[in-house]
Amino acid sequence: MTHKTIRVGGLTRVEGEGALLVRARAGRITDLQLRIYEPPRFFEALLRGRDFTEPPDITARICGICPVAYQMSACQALEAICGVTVDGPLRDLRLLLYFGEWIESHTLHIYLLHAPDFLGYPSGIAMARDHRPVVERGLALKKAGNELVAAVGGRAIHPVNVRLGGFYRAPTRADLAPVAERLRRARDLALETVSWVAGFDFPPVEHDYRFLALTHPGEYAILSGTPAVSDGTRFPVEDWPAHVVEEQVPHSTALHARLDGSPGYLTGALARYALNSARLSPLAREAAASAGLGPVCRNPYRSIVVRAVEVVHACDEAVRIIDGYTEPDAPAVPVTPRAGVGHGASEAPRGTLYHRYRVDDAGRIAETDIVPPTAQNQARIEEDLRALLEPRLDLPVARLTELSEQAVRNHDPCISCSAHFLDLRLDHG
Amino acid sequence: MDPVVLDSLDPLIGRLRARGYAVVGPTVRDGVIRFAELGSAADLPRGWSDEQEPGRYRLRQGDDLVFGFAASPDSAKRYTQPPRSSLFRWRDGVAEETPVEAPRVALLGVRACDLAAIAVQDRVFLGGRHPDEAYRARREALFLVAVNCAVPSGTCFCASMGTGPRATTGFDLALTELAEPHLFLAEAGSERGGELLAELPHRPAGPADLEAADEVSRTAAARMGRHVDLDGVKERLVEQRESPVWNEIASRCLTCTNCTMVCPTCFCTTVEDATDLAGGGAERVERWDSCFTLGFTELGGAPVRGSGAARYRQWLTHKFSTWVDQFGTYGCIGCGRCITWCPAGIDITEELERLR
Amino acid sequence: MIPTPYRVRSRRPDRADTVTLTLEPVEGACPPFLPGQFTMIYAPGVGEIPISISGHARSGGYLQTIRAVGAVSRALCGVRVGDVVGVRGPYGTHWDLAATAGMDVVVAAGGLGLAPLRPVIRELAAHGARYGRISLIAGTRTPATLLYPRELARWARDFDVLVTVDHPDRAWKGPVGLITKLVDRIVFDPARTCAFVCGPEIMMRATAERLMGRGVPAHRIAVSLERNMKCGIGLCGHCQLGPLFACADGPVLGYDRVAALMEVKQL
Amino acid sequence: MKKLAVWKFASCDGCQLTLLDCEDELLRVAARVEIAYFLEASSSRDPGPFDLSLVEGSITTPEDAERIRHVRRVSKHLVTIGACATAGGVQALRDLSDVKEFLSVVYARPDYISTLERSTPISAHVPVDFELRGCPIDKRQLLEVIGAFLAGRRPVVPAHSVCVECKARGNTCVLVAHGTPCLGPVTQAGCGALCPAFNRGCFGCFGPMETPNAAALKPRPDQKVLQLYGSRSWGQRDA
Ligand SMILES: Cc1cc2nc3c(=O)[nH]c(=O)nc-3n(C[C@H](O)[C@H](O)[C@H](O)COP(=O)(O)OP(=O)(O)OC[C@H]3O[C@@H](n4cnc5c(N)ncnc54)[C@H](O)[C@@H]3O)c2cc1C
Ligand code: SF4
Ligand code: SF4
Ligand code: SF4
Repeated sequence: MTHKTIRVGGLTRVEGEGALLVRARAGRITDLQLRIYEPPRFFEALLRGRDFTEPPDITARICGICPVAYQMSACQALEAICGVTVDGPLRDLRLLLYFGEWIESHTLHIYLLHAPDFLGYPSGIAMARDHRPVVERGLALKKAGNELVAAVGGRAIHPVNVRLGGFYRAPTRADLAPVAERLRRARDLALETVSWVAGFDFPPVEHDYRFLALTHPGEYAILSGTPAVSDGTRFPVEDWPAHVVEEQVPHSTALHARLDGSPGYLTGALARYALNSARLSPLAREAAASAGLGPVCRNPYRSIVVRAVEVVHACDEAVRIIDGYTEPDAPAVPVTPRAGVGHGASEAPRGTLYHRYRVDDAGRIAETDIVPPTAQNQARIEEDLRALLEPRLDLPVARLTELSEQAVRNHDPCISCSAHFLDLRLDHG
Repeated sequence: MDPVVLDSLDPLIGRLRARGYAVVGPTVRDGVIRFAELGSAADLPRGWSDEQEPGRYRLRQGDDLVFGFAASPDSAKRYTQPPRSSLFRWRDGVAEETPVEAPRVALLGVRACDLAAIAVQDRVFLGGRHPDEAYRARREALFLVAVNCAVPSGTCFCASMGTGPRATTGFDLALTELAEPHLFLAEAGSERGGELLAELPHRPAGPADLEAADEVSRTAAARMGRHVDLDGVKERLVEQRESPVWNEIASRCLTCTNCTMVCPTCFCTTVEDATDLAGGGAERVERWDSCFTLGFTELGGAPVRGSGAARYRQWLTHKFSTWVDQFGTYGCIGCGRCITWCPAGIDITEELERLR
Repeated sequence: MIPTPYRVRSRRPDRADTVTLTLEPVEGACPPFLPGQFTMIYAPGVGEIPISISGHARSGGYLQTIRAVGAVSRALCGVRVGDVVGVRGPYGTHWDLAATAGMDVVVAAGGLGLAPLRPVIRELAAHGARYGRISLIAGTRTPATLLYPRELARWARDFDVLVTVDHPDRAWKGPVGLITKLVDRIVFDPARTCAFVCGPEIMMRATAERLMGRGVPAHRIAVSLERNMKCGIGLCGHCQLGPLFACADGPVLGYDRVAALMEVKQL
Repeated sequence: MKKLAVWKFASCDGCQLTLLDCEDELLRVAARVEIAYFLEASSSRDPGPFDLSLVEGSITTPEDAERIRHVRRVSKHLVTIGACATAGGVQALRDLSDVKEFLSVVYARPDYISTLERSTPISAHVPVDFELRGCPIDKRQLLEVIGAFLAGRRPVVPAHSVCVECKARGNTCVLVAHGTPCLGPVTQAGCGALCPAFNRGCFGCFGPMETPNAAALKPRPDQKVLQLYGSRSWGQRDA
């Protein structure tokens, strides 16, 4: 068979809508496109002219799975312009909120989207028919994450409590105490999750990934940090535009990013782990070790284990923060607008999320630039696919399709996030 | 038992708690005096006062009084008729009554107007052919410690409704806070109130104490922020059913229901039927509703009172006219809550004046 | 306010969208009712609505005629024999037949208004001698929506029965148009006549006004108020019409008490 | 077993995620309803027909305009979930020109009103059986709507103001007590008066309530109101 076309109309068990098109001829892949066909929503255009206090609420709407990531990157970029730092208990609250999102998002991916690949089910719900206690454990863990987001942010999706400088209302110790109780239980569930996923059967694949993630001297970077690359490069977030350049590719409504001139780098769980595993909480480090993870993991299939370890870390750190929480004097530090450009980056569950704003002295937004993780990973995911498919082109198309979807899912792409940044109209001609 | 003088409220709170009551009274929260459970007298908002005007409430530093403020958005209604309560569950052809939640609550700091409101609700829920037993249970679980108003607000008009500022009936205990020296004159209004009082450290009230308490109420009555002329109001509102004033009010009214929600006598509810998607049973829940919502009067797919004017007319006319036909009393006790907590600042006393 | 479980003993489709159910308590007997009273019927998990009692079944159960117009009525129309529904009541005021003895009686029904009037008509048919001249007038949208056609034919043997429709079909030979026209065609002595009127609000008003035009005093015209009800016992506030609660003061009321109220728009 | 489908158009995924966020109910719901088509959660692609379709997102491309017609054809009941599907969403601050009172409350920028001209709600394309509001939708309301459609009753989703829930919840009114602009009085309930509970004014993510009188809520010129949701009908509805 010389010609072969693999077409996946709508990728399943990923967030947002994407498709895959692979063309092969004579044993060689001639064309491989991870197509993000989700329509653009023009957020960057939409923000132009709006008040500088609004991006946390507006950009949250880019993604229902990781709204907190958007809120945090936006806040930090804008606070940088205004010369405001948020620390102490307010920073702790931000971390809590973020950990909640990590627990929720990772657990969703682990149990409902990714694990069914390893156990051979079309969905987590179908998997529950044979593995009910396992799926129930996943749901309980996910719920603990959502409860944490809701306790700090008001609700699990698009939290309402975030503002520049902090929060509208700071939760009391009494508000958080019951959440800590549940998180302690969740931490046990997270540990069980690590040993569960560690037992999956992983294809022995290793890729020589170039990783990008935030790093932080005192913590496993999530809320803030310095972008670092596995080749040793490290640059302040203000220099992001000099290092990461987005370009348009014809087959996608998302932009592809190049890092220092070349495409195909990876951000997300594997990258964070590779660059920061030493900063995981001791319990998470232990869990990683017992799951057989070394300091770096280059097997994309095993990203499920890394995510599980990150959930342990999130639960563990959240408990520690709540136990030491003191109520802040005020729910937010005052923020007054001034003209300038600000950069902010944080680690969304799927990878580094960068925001840049230019604001005039009346506090109006003149320019916005948002680089979401999946746009950065898209080229690299395509490379993974190429490596996976080319040696196997004689397999039946159905099997190839299945394999491709799995390979995409390894990276937990969030297509809703990636699709919304194009300032161009689609040509549907 | 004759009136006595108390130095501190802690023994009172302690005794009530010992009898199994959750003591609920005024505290400061979110810049407003709100009812919340009290641990001790230290939780009371000593030194705080309020400014109230149509659509505006601000807390401010006041005299060194524990009760130096007027009505708060909370009233006894939350306890006599909670915002939501389950009525029954239904499963496989069997109705199972939801046990009534009637926690023992001592409300400390209710005002004369609040007591009048409870009396109005008693008529509504217990006075008819089909008394509401859940209301009765919750009502009977309340222990009422009234406080006579010293500092009425800009939206108060209980004096003209004849319901305050001094509590005369309907309480277990009534306190009057005296400033110099700082004391509480306490009177019992029920047998159990008297028994409790006897257990507290106290001394008998002297004529000077009694006179000081009278003076508190006299001054309060004179400082009422608002006034309603009740003369002929019942008939007048009926005559004014077609008045253009209703339309004018409707142009300002948000039909947001805040007035009815904060009103201590407004009793309208609706029910919600829910099926348990996961389990299969059904439940019926009663919740606060309001004559300002469209669903409230839906008939054949359309609301009977479709216009804001008709809904405002229903509310005001009910309060001051048809309520009298139905229950032999006004539906308003002059607490001013609906005026303060209306986001549009609509003032019923002013509207009544315009509807002359 | 807890419904009592009642079993559906029989279900008779009347018209395309209307059924008559016979309901009996799962345990015990039906409480007595007076013509014109209603019960609150609960379709489990769907909702509870006021439905008039349209008669006594021989077994002692309530007959209740329901038209499917919305979720709850549709659910109730769709029950099967043997199903259990919830019932509260009977509630409300009744058509006062006792005060009518010896007088001429006019019964006027619009649409489904025939259901609450049926116990009255049955009584009139059974004991016609106790009353003076009896007339039944009814209006309905089309011949196909006319309730109880066979009973109407039977009643027509005992007294005057006139039916008008808004939209006739080819077979229809009777009157067409508003029921008020029928008021002019029946014979009664206004000075000693009682009228029972039930139907949509405009129909009741128009009929009552026409009867008054012919000399029947307002207080001897009884109408039945229909309003949204949730509790049925005067506690929830929904069914107010000015000073009245339709559930507790009504539904059956003298026209003298409601005439002025019905004139006010959106009251 | 009745079949449920979940569809996505231009949106953030948050509303369909709400279904997966029903952690306590998900498996029991799945035991009573077959979740037959739900790309985000399952690889099985049932072609339908479906008893109930939940549709997320707005229509922004000709392909999607075609696809929603297909969805309608294979669905007995079609319920839109969320602000995007119901009103065009954040990406659709459009149609504001004909609701002048509302414009006075919001400060929308004309430049992007025209940018987003093409984001239209589902109901602009096909008949919709029920529109569930919210950005995102509320979990309890979602379960209520699914339950109601499967039980054949009217969903208990009141159209009155947020203030009703705000008072029931026992919040302090931020508008009256703090002078914070709050769209609660003109916004439909459903969220449980979340923002006021967190000391902030409502910014209207459930869209207009049944009879919004936005003119009566004009904030002072110096007050900022975050207004994310334009809508077809934020003007005074005639009753
Ligand atoms: C005292 C009294 C006696 C009565 N006796 C009888 C009787 O004997 N027989 C009888 O059949 N009826 C009787 N009724 C009327 C009956 O109570 C109503 O038909 C019933 O309440 C309708 O309830 P439902 O849930 O079926 O309809 P609802 O869902 O409440 O809807 C009623 C109407 O609204 C429309 N509607 C439904 N959903 C919506 C929506 N989402 N938005 C807008 N409109 C909608 C429906 O099409 C219908 O026209 C009586 C009423 C009263 C007050
Ligand atoms: S109508 Fe207003 S003043 Fe009167 S009792 Fe109710 S809230 Fe108080
Ligand atoms: S805070 Fe807003 S929603 Fe709540 S009562 Fe006040 S105006 Fe209404
Ligand atoms: S209060 Fe308003 S903005 Fe906040 S969640 Fe509710 S509807 Fe949305």
